[in-house]
Amino acid sequence: MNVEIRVQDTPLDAVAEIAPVYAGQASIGGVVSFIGLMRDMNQGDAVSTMKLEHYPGMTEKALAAIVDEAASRWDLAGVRLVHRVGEIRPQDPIVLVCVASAHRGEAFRACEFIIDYLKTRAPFWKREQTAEGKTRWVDSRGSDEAAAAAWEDSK
Amino acid sequence: MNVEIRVQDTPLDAVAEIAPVYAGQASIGGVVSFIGLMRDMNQGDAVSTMKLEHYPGMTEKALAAIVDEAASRWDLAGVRLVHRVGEIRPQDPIVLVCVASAHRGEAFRACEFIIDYLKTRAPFWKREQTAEGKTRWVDSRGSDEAAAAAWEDSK
Amino acid sequence: MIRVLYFASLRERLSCSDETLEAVPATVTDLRAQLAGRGGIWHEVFADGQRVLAAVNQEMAGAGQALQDGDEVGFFPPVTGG
Amino acid sequence: MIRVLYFASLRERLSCSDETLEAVPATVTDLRAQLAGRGGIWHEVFADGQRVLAAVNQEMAGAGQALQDGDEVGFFPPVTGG
Repeated sequence: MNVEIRVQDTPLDAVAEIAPVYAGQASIGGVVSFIGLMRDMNQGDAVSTMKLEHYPGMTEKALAAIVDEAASRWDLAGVRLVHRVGEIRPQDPIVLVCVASAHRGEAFRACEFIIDYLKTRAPFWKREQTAEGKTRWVDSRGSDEAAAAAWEDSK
Repeated sequence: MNVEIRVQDTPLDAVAEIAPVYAGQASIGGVVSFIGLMRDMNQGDAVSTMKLEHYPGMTEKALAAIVDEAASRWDLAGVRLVHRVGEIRPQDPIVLVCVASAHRGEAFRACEFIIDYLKTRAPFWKREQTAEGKTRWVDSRGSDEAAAAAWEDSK
Repeated sequence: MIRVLYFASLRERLSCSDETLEAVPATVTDLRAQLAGRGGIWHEVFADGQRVLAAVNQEMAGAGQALQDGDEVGFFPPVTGG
Repeated sequence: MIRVLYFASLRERLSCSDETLEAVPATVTDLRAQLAGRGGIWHEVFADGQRVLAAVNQEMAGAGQALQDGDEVGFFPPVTGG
Protein backbone atom coordinates (compact mmCIF):
# COMPACT_ATOMS: atom_id res chain seq x y z
CA MET A 1 0.00 0.00 0.00
CA ASN A 2 1.19 3.45 -1.01
CA VAL A 3 0.96 5.77 2.05
CA GLU A 4 1.86 9.43 2.43
CA ILE A 5 1.27 11.37 5.64
CA ARG A 6 2.26 15.01 6.10
CA VAL A 7 1.78 17.83 8.60
CA GLN A 8 2.54 21.20 7.06
CA ASP A 9 2.46 24.88 8.00
CA THR A 10 2.17 25.96 4.35
CA PRO A 11 -1.13 26.24 2.43
CA LEU A 12 -2.73 22.90 1.59
CA ASP A 13 -3.69 22.52 -2.08
CA ALA A 14 -6.15 19.77 -1.22
CA VAL A 15 -7.26 18.94 -4.74
CA ALA A 16 -3.67 18.56 -5.97
CA GLU A 17 -3.12 15.80 -3.38
CA ILE A 18 -5.73 13.46 -4.88
CA ALA A 19 -4.49 12.43 -8.34
CA PRO A 20 -1.10 11.14 -7.09
CA VAL A 21 -2.96 8.56 -4.97
CA TYR A 22 -4.31 6.75 -8.04
CA ALA A 23 -2.10 7.87 -10.94
CA GLY A 24 -0.46 4.99 -12.77
CA GLN A 25 -2.32 2.24 -10.92
CA ALA A 26 -4.84 0.53 -13.17
CA SER A 27 -6.04 -1.83 -10.43
CA ILE A 28 -7.67 1.05 -8.54
CA GLY A 29 -11.40 1.36 -9.18
CA GLY A 30 -12.52 3.86 -6.56
CA VAL A 31 -11.00 6.89 -4.85
CA VAL A 32 -12.77 8.62 -1.96
CA SER A 33 -11.52 11.96 -0.67
CA PHE A 34 -12.47 14.13 2.25
CA ILE A 35 -11.51 17.79 2.39
CA GLY A 36 -12.10 19.61 5.68
CA LEU A 37 -12.36 23.37 5.32
CA MET A 38 -12.30 26.22 7.83
CA ARG A 39 -15.75 27.77 8.16
CA ASP A 40 -16.35 31.46 8.88
CA MET A 41 -18.78 30.73 11.73
CA ASN A 42 -18.45 28.66 14.90
CA GLN A 43 -20.92 28.40 17.75
CA GLY A 44 -22.82 31.38 16.38
CA ASP A 45 -19.83 33.72 16.12
CA ALA A 46 -18.09 35.00 13.00
CA VAL A 47 -14.51 33.73 12.98
CA SER A 48 -11.76 35.66 11.19
CA THR A 49 -8.65 33.51 11.69
CA MET A 50 -7.60 30.30 13.37
CA LYS A 51 -4.32 28.91 14.62
CA LEU A 52 -3.73 25.17 14.56
CA GLU A 53 -1.28 23.87 17.14
CA HIS A 54 -0.05 20.27 17.36
CA TYR A 55 2.28 17.99 19.31
CA PRO A 56 5.24 17.45 16.95
CA GLY A 57 6.43 13.87 17.00
CA MET A 58 3.25 12.50 18.52
CA THR A 59 1.15 13.85 15.65
CA GLU A 60 3.00 11.85 13.03
CA LYS A 61 2.83 8.68 15.16
CA ALA A 62 -0.88 9.14 15.80
CA LEU A 63 -1.69 9.68 12.12
CA ALA A 64 0.38 6.66 11.08
CA ALA A 65 -1.39 4.52 13.68
CA ILE A 66 -4.81 5.61 12.38
CA VAL A 67 -3.86 4.80 8.78
CA ASP A 68 -2.42 1.44 9.87
CA GLU A 69 -5.65 0.61 11.65
CA ALA A 70 -7.65 1.51 8.52
CA ALA A 71 -5.38 -0.67 6.38
CA SER A 72 -5.89 -3.58 8.76
CA ARG A 73 -9.68 -3.27 8.47
CA TRP A 74 -10.03 -2.72 4.71
CA ASP A 75 -8.18 -3.68 1.53
CA LEU A 76 -6.60 -0.41 0.41
CA ALA A 77 -4.28 0.48 -2.46
CA GLY A 78 -3.26 3.95 -1.32
CA VAL A 79 -3.82 6.54 1.41
CA ARG A 80 -2.81 10.16 1.57
CA LEU A 81 -3.35 12.22 4.71
CA VAL A 82 -2.25 15.85 4.90
CA HIS A 83 -3.04 18.22 7.80
CA ARG A 84 -2.40 21.94 8.12
CA VAL A 85 -0.91 23.59 11.20
CA GLY A 86 -0.28 27.27 11.84
CA GLU A 87 -2.40 30.27 10.85
CA ILE A 88 -5.40 29.67 8.61
CA ARG A 89 -8.39 31.63 7.36
CA PRO A 90 -11.97 30.74 6.44
CA GLN A 91 -12.19 28.55 3.31
CA ASP A 92 -8.62 27.28 3.79
CA PRO A 93 -8.35 23.51 3.62
CA ILE A 94 -7.44 22.05 7.04
CA VAL A 95 -7.18 18.39 6.18
CA LEU A 96 -7.18 16.09 3.17
CA VAL A 97 -7.88 12.37 3.46
CA CYS A 98 -7.72 10.40 0.23
CA VAL A 99 -8.17 6.63 0.03
CA ALA A 100 -7.88 4.47 -3.09
CA SER A 101 -9.09 0.89 -3.33
CA ALA A 102 -10.12 -1.69 -5.90
CA HIS A 103 -13.71 -1.31 -4.62
CA ARG A 104 -15.60 1.80 -3.63
CA GLY A 105 -17.21 0.53 -0.43
CA GLU A 106 -13.85 -0.07 1.23
CA ALA A 107 -12.60 3.36 0.14
CA PHE A 108 -15.69 5.06 1.64
CA ARG A 109 -15.41 3.17 4.93
CA ALA A 110 -11.67 3.78 5.31
CA CYS A 111 -11.83 7.48 4.42
CA GLU A 112 -14.56 8.22 6.96
CA PHE A 113 -12.86 6.07 9.60
CA ILE A 114 -9.61 8.00 9.20
CA ILE A 115 -11.21 11.43 9.58
CA ASP A 116 -13.39 10.27 12.48
CA TYR A 117 -10.38 8.87 14.35
CA LEU A 118 -8.22 11.88 13.49
CA LYS A 119 -10.86 14.15 15.04
CA THR A 120 -10.60 12.42 18.42
CA ARG A 121 -7.09 10.88 18.50
CA ALA A 122 -4.61 13.10 16.69
CA PRO A 123 -3.07 15.88 18.83
CA PHE A 124 -4.22 19.02 17.02
CA TRP A 125 -5.85 21.98 18.74
CA LYS A 126 -7.62 24.94 17.17
CA ARG A 127 -7.56 28.44 18.60
CA GLU A 128 -9.86 30.81 16.79
CA GLN A 129 -10.10 34.56 16.71
CA THR A 130 -13.61 35.91 16.39
CA ALA A 131 -14.49 38.88 14.19
CA GLU A 132 -14.77 40.93 17.41
CA GLY A 133 -11.15 40.14 18.21
CA LYS A 134 -11.72 37.58 20.99
CA THR A 135 -9.36 34.60 21.04
CA ARG A 136 -10.61 31.21 22.24
CA TRP A 137 -9.72 27.54 22.09
CA VAL A 138 -12.24 25.51 20.14
CA ASP A 139 -14.16 22.99 22.24
CA SER A 140 -14.15 19.31 21.30
CA ARG A 141 -17.51 18.02 20.13
CA GLY A 142 -19.55 15.17 21.45
CA SER A 143 -20.61 14.31 17.90
CA ASP A 144 -16.97 13.60 17.03
CA GLU A 145 -16.58 11.32 20.04
CA ALA A 146 -19.73 9.48 19.02
CA ALA A 147 -18.55 9.06 15.42
CA ALA A 148 -15.24 7.55 16.55
CA ALA A 149 -16.93 5.32 19.13
CA ALA A 150 -19.24 3.89 16.46
CA TRP A 151 -16.20 2.44 14.65
CA GLU A 152 -15.13 0.71 17.87
CA ASP A 153 -18.49 -0.98 18.05
CA SER A 154 -18.30 -2.08 14.41
CA LYS A 155 -14.83 -3.56 14.79
CA MET B 1 -28.03 24.21 -3.18
CA ASN B 2 -25.52 24.54 -6.01
CA VAL B 3 -25.93 21.56 -8.40
CA GLU B 4 -24.11 20.70 -11.60
CA ILE B 5 -24.76 17.49 -13.55
CA ARG B 6 -23.01 16.65 -16.80
CA VAL B 7 -22.64 13.72 -19.19
CA GLN B 8 -19.67 14.15 -21.50
CA ASP B 9 -17.85 12.27 -24.25
CA THR B 10 -14.62 14.19 -23.63
CA PRO B 11 -11.98 13.24 -21.02
CA LEU B 12 -13.05 13.84 -17.41
CA ASP B 13 -10.52 15.82 -15.36
CA ALA B 14 -12.03 14.51 -12.13
CA VAL B 15 -9.84 16.44 -9.72
CA ALA B 16 -10.56 19.76 -11.46
CA GLU B 17 -14.29 19.27 -10.77
CA ILE B 18 -13.91 19.34 -6.98
CA ALA B 19 -12.73 22.83 -6.00
CA PRO B 20 -15.62 24.64 -7.78
CA VAL B 21 -18.07 22.82 -5.48
CA TYR B 22 -16.73 24.61 -2.38
CA ALA B 23 -14.85 27.66 -3.69
CA GLY B 24 -16.11 30.91 -2.23
CA GLN B 25 -18.50 29.34 0.28
CA ALA B 26 -17.22 29.76 3.82
CA SER B 27 -20.17 27.89 5.35
CA ILE B 28 -18.95 24.59 3.88
CA GLY B 29 -17.00 22.47 6.35
CA GLY B 30 -16.70 19.14 4.56
CA VAL B 31 -16.37 18.00 0.96
CA VAL B 32 -16.52 14.31 0.04
CA SER B 33 -15.62 13.16 -3.44
CA PHE B 34 -15.79 9.85 -5.21
CA ILE B 35 -13.82 9.19 -8.39
CA GLY B 36 -14.59 5.96 -10.26
CA LEU B 37 -11.79 4.81 -12.53
CA MET B 38 -11.59 2.22 -15.28
CA ARG B 39 -9.56 -0.78 -14.18
CA ASP B 40 -7.40 -2.87 -16.50
CA MET B 41 -8.90 -6.16 -15.30
CA ASN B 42 -12.49 -7.40 -15.11
CA GLN B 43 -13.68 -10.89 -14.20
CA GLY B 44 -10.13 -12.18 -14.54
CA ASP B 45 -9.49 -10.80 -18.02
CA ALA B 46 -7.20 -7.97 -19.06
CA VAL B 47 -9.29 -5.18 -20.57
CA SER B 48 -7.81 -2.79 -23.13
CA THR B 49 -10.66 -0.36 -23.89
CA MET B 50 -14.27 0.23 -22.94
CA LYS B 51 -17.18 2.00 -24.57
CA LEU B 52 -19.80 3.65 -22.40
CA GLU B 53 -23.25 3.94 -23.96
CA HIS B 54 -26.20 5.77 -22.40
CA TYR B 55 -29.83 6.73 -23.01
CA PRO B 56 -29.67 10.45 -23.87
CA GLY B 57 -32.48 12.36 -22.24
CA MET B 58 -33.26 9.70 -19.68
CA THR B 59 -29.71 9.82 -18.31
CA GLU B 60 -29.96 13.48 -17.35
CA LYS B 61 -33.38 12.95 -15.74
CA ALA B 62 -32.18 9.92 -13.81
CA LEU B 63 -29.09 11.70 -12.48
CA ALA B 64 -31.13 14.76 -11.48
CA ALA B 65 -33.63 12.54 -9.65
CA ILE B 66 -30.83 10.81 -7.73
CA VAL B 67 -29.31 14.14 -6.68
CA ASP B 68 -32.76 15.45 -5.68
CA GLU B 69 -33.33 12.38 -3.54
CA ALA B 70 -29.95 12.90 -1.82
CA ALA B 71 -30.78 16.56 -1.18
CA SER B 72 -34.09 15.55 0.39
CA ARG B 73 -32.35 13.16 2.80
CA TRP B 74 -29.37 15.31 3.84
CA ASP B 75 -28.55 18.99 4.25
CA LEU B 76 -26.23 19.71 1.33
CA ALA B 77 -24.57 22.91 0.10
CA GLY B 78 -23.40 21.66 -3.29
CA VAL B 79 -23.31 18.60 -5.53
CA ARG B 80 -21.40 17.97 -8.73
CA LEU B 81 -21.93 14.80 -10.75
CA VAL B 82 -20.07 14.21 -14.01
CA HIS B 83 -20.14 10.96 -16.01
CA ARG B 84 -18.14 9.93 -19.06
CA VAL B 85 -19.62 8.30 -22.14
CA GLY B 86 -17.84 7.09 -25.27
CA GLU B 87 -14.45 5.38 -25.57
CA ILE B 88 -12.30 5.12 -22.47
CA ARG B 89 -9.12 3.34 -21.42
CA PRO B 90 -7.81 1.89 -18.15
CA GLN B 91 -7.10 4.59 -15.52
CA ASP B 92 -9.52 7.03 -17.19
CA PRO B 93 -12.01 8.54 -14.74
CA ILE B 94 -15.54 7.31 -15.47
CA VAL B 95 -17.48 9.26 -12.86
CA LEU B 96 -16.99 12.07 -10.34
CA VAL B 97 -19.39 12.62 -7.46
CA CYS B 98 -18.60 15.57 -5.20
CA VAL B 99 -20.79 16.64 -2.27
CA ALA B 100 -20.25 19.65 -0.02
CA SER B 101 -21.99 20.19 3.30
CA ALA B 102 -21.62 22.08 6.53
CA HIS B 103 -20.93 18.73 8.26
CA ARG B 104 -18.87 15.80 7.08
CA GLY B 105 -21.25 12.99 8.00
CA GLU B 106 -23.95 14.29 5.66
CA ALA B 107 -21.43 14.71 2.84
CA PHE B 108 -20.19 11.12 3.27
CA ARG B 109 -23.72 9.68 3.32
CA ALA B 110 -24.91 11.67 0.31
CA CYS B 111 -21.83 10.97 -1.82
CA GLU B 112 -22.03 7.21 -1.30
CA PHE B 113 -25.81 7.25 -1.81
CA ILE B 114 -25.45 9.02 -5.16
CA ILE B 115 -22.86 6.60 -6.54
CA ASP B 116 -24.77 3.56 -5.22
CA TYR B 117 -28.00 4.74 -6.86
CA LEU B 118 -26.23 5.76 -10.07
CA LYS B 119 -24.82 2.23 -10.36
CA THR B 120 -28.28 0.69 -10.42
CA ARG B 121 -30.60 3.43 -11.72
CA ALA B 122 -28.83 5.58 -14.32
CA PRO B 123 -28.99 4.23 -17.90
CA PHE B 124 -25.32 3.68 -18.69
CA TRP B 125 -23.92 0.46 -20.16
CA LYS B 126 -20.30 -0.60 -20.49
CA ARG B 127 -18.98 -2.68 -23.35
CA GLU B 128 -15.39 -3.75 -22.88
CA GLN B 129 -12.77 -5.08 -25.24
CA THR B 130 -10.42 -7.62 -23.72
CA ALA B 131 -6.72 -7.69 -24.45
CA GLU B 132 -7.37 -10.72 -26.68
CA GLY B 133 -9.73 -8.62 -28.80
CA LYS B 134 -13.04 -10.03 -27.58
CA THR B 135 -15.88 -7.53 -27.13
CA ARG B 136 -18.46 -8.05 -24.37
CA TRP B 137 -21.10 -6.18 -22.43
CA VAL B 138 -20.25 -5.84 -18.76
CA ASP B 139 -22.63 -7.71 -16.45
CA SER B 140 -24.43 -5.87 -13.68
CA ARG B 141 -23.30 -6.85 -10.19
CA GLY B 142 -25.33 -8.17 -7.32
CA SER B 143 -23.16 -6.20 -4.92
CA ASP B 144 -24.33 -2.97 -6.56
CA GLU B 145 -27.98 -4.00 -6.23
CA ALA B 146 -27.39 -4.79 -2.56
CA ALA B 147 -25.70 -1.43 -1.92
CA ALA B 148 -28.61 0.48 -3.46
CA ALA B 149 -31.20 -1.66 -1.65
CA ALA B 150 -29.54 -0.90 1.70
CA TRP B 151 -30.36 2.79 1.24
CA GLU B 152 -34.02 1.89 0.67
CA ASP B 153 -34.06 0.11 4.00
CA SER B 154 -32.45 3.07 5.77
CA LYS B 155 -34.92 5.57 4.35
CA MET C 1 -48.53 5.65 -31.79
CA ILE C 2 -45.62 4.92 -29.46
CA ARG C 3 -41.84 5.08 -29.91
CA VAL C 4 -39.87 2.08 -28.71
CA LEU C 5 -36.11 2.27 -28.15
CA TYR C 6 -33.66 -0.57 -27.46
CA PHE C 7 -30.28 -0.05 -25.80
CA ALA C 8 -26.93 -1.75 -25.33
CA SER C 9 -26.93 -5.57 -25.57
CA LEU C 10 -30.68 -5.53 -26.36
CA ARG C 11 -30.14 -3.32 -29.39
CA GLU C 12 -27.45 -5.70 -30.59
CA ARG C 13 -29.39 -8.89 -29.95
CA LEU C 14 -32.53 -7.53 -31.63
CA SER C 15 -30.62 -5.76 -34.41
CA CYS C 16 -32.94 -2.83 -33.77
CA SER C 17 -32.30 0.53 -32.10
CA ASP C 18 -35.79 2.00 -32.34
CA GLU C 19 -39.15 1.64 -33.99
CA THR C 20 -42.59 3.23 -34.07
CA LEU C 21 -45.69 1.18 -33.30
CA GLU C 22 -49.03 2.48 -34.56
CA ALA C 23 -51.19 0.67 -32.02
CA VAL C 24 -50.80 1.64 -28.38
CA PRO C 25 -50.71 -1.36 -26.00
CA ALA C 26 -52.58 -0.76 -22.74
CA THR C 27 -49.55 -1.41 -20.52
CA VAL C 28 -45.83 -2.13 -20.62
CA THR C 29 -46.73 -5.75 -19.87
CA ASP C 30 -48.91 -5.89 -22.98
CA LEU C 31 -46.14 -4.34 -25.06
CA ARG C 32 -43.67 -6.95 -23.80
CA ALA C 33 -46.12 -9.73 -24.77
CA GLN C 34 -46.65 -8.22 -28.21
CA LEU C 35 -42.88 -8.03 -28.83
CA ALA C 36 -42.36 -11.59 -27.55
CA GLY C 37 -45.06 -12.69 -30.02
CA ARG C 38 -42.73 -11.85 -32.90
CA GLY C 39 -40.93 -15.09 -32.09
CA GLY C 40 -37.24 -15.92 -32.49
CA ILE C 41 -34.86 -13.62 -30.65
CA TRP C 42 -37.80 -11.35 -29.70
CA HIS C 43 -39.43 -14.20 -27.85
CA GLU C 44 -36.15 -15.07 -26.20
CA VAL C 45 -35.67 -11.51 -24.97
CA PHE C 46 -39.20 -10.61 -23.91
CA ALA C 47 -40.94 -13.85 -22.95
CA ASP C 48 -38.84 -14.06 -19.81
CA GLY C 49 -38.59 -10.33 -19.30
CA GLN C 50 -37.16 -10.14 -15.82
CA ARG C 51 -33.73 -8.89 -16.88
CA VAL C 52 -35.12 -6.41 -19.37
CA LEU C 53 -35.85 -3.07 -17.71
CA ALA C 54 -38.33 -0.59 -19.11
CA ALA C 55 -38.60 3.19 -18.97
CA VAL C 56 -41.67 5.15 -20.03
CA ASN C 57 -40.98 8.71 -21.12
CA GLN C 58 -37.45 8.34 -19.79
CA GLU C 59 -38.40 7.29 -16.28
CA MET C 60 -38.05 3.79 -14.85
CA ALA C 61 -41.37 1.97 -15.24
CA GLY C 62 -42.98 -0.95 -13.50
CA ALA C 63 -44.15 -3.83 -15.68
CA GLY C 64 -47.81 -2.94 -15.38
CA GLN C 65 -47.47 0.76 -16.15
CA ALA C 66 -50.16 2.11 -18.50
CA LEU C 67 -49.19 3.50 -21.91
CA GLN C 68 -50.67 6.43 -23.78
CA ASP C 69 -50.48 7.72 -27.31
CA GLY C 70 -47.17 9.51 -27.90
CA ASP C 71 -45.26 7.70 -25.15
CA GLU C 72 -41.60 6.80 -25.51
CA VAL C 73 -40.75 3.35 -24.16
CA GLY C 74 -37.12 2.31 -23.65
CA PHE C 75 -36.03 -1.29 -23.06
CA PHE C 76 -32.58 -2.10 -21.77
CA PRO C 77 -30.54 -4.53 -19.70
CA PRO C 78 -29.56 -3.79 -16.07
CA VAL C 79 -27.35 -0.71 -16.03
CA THR C 80 -23.58 -0.84 -15.51
CA GLY C 81 -22.40 2.76 -15.26
CA GLY C 82 -20.34 4.45 -12.61
CA MET D 1 14.05 12.08 35.23
CA ILE D 2 11.00 12.63 33.04
CA ARG D 3 10.06 15.36 30.57
CA VAL D 4 6.57 16.80 30.92
CA LEU D 5 4.98 18.83 28.10
CA TYR D 6 1.78 20.90 28.19
CA PHE D 7 -0.20 21.82 25.08
CA ALA D 8 -2.83 24.25 23.87
CA SER D 9 -5.18 25.66 26.54
CA LEU D 10 -3.29 23.72 29.24
CA ARG D 11 0.00 25.42 28.34
CA GLU D 12 -1.74 28.78 28.55
CA ARG D 13 -3.57 28.12 31.81
CA LEU D 14 -0.45 26.75 33.49
CA SER D 15 1.88 29.32 31.89
CA CYS D 16 4.21 26.41 31.25
CA SER D 17 5.07 24.60 28.02
CA ASP D 18 7.45 21.98 29.41
CA GLU D 19 9.54 21.02 32.39
CA THR D 20 11.88 18.31 33.63
CA LEU D 21 11.12 16.40 36.84
CA GLU D 22 14.01 14.66 38.57
CA ALA D 23 11.90 12.12 40.46
CA VAL D 24 9.97 9.57 38.38
CA PRO D 25 6.42 8.98 39.62
CA ALA D 26 5.31 5.35 39.42
CA THR D 27 2.32 6.03 37.17
CA VAL D 28 0.57 8.78 35.22
CA THR D 29 -1.98 8.87 38.03
CA ASP D 30 0.77 9.59 40.54
CA LEU D 31 2.19 12.31 38.30
CA ARG D 32 -1.25 13.94 38.06
CA ALA D 33 -1.57 13.89 41.85
CA GLN D 34 1.88 15.38 42.26
CA LEU D 35 1.08 18.22 39.84
CA ALA D 36 -2.29 18.85 41.51
CA GLY D 37 -0.44 19.11 44.81
CA ARG D 38 1.20 22.33 43.61
CA GLY D 39 -2.13 24.01 44.35
CA GLY D 40 -3.75 26.97 42.60
CA ILE D 41 -4.28 26.56 38.86
CA TRP D 42 -2.37 23.23 38.99
CA HIS D 43 -4.89 21.83 41.41
CA GLU D 44 -7.73 23.14 39.30
CA VAL D 45 -6.36 21.46 36.16
CA PHE D 46 -5.19 18.13 37.59
CA ALA D 47 -7.32 17.38 40.63
CA ASP D 48 -10.29 16.67 38.39
CA GLY D 49 -8.28 15.29 35.54
CA GLN D 50 -10.96 13.80 33.36
CA ARG D 51 -10.69 16.38 30.58
CA VAL D 52 -6.90 16.35 30.59
CA LEU D 53 -5.55 13.65 28.29
CA ALA D 54 -2.10 12.16 28.69
CA ALA D 55 0.39 10.65 26.26
CA VAL D 56 3.48 8.71 27.30
CA ASN D 57 6.30 8.73 24.77
CA GLN D 58 3.93 10.27 22.25
CA GLU D 59 1.25 7.61 22.49
CA MET D 60 -2.13 8.01 24.18
CA ALA D 61 -1.89 6.69 27.74
CA GLY D 62 -4.39 5.41 30.26
CA ALA D 63 -4.40 7.07 33.69
CA GLY D 64 -2.70 4.17 35.40
CA GLN D 65 0.11 3.71 32.90
CA ALA D 66 3.52 3.11 34.52
CA LEU D 67 6.35 5.61 34.02
CA GLN D 68 10.04 4.97 33.63
CA ASP D 69 13.15 7.07 33.72
CA GLY D 70 13.54 9.04 30.48
CA ASP D 71 9.85 9.01 29.57
CA GLU D 72 8.19 11.95 27.87
CA VAL D 73 4.70 12.73 29.20
CA GLY D 74 2.39 15.09 27.35
CA PHE D 75 -0.75 16.59 28.88
CA PHE D 76 -3.39 18.23 26.73
CA PRO D 77 -7.11 18.95 26.37
CA PRO D 78 -9.35 16.88 24.07
CA VAL D 79 -8.13 17.29 20.51
CA THR D 80 -9.90 19.46 17.93
CA GLY D 81 -8.13 18.90 14.61
CA GLY D 82 -9.50 17.90 11.24
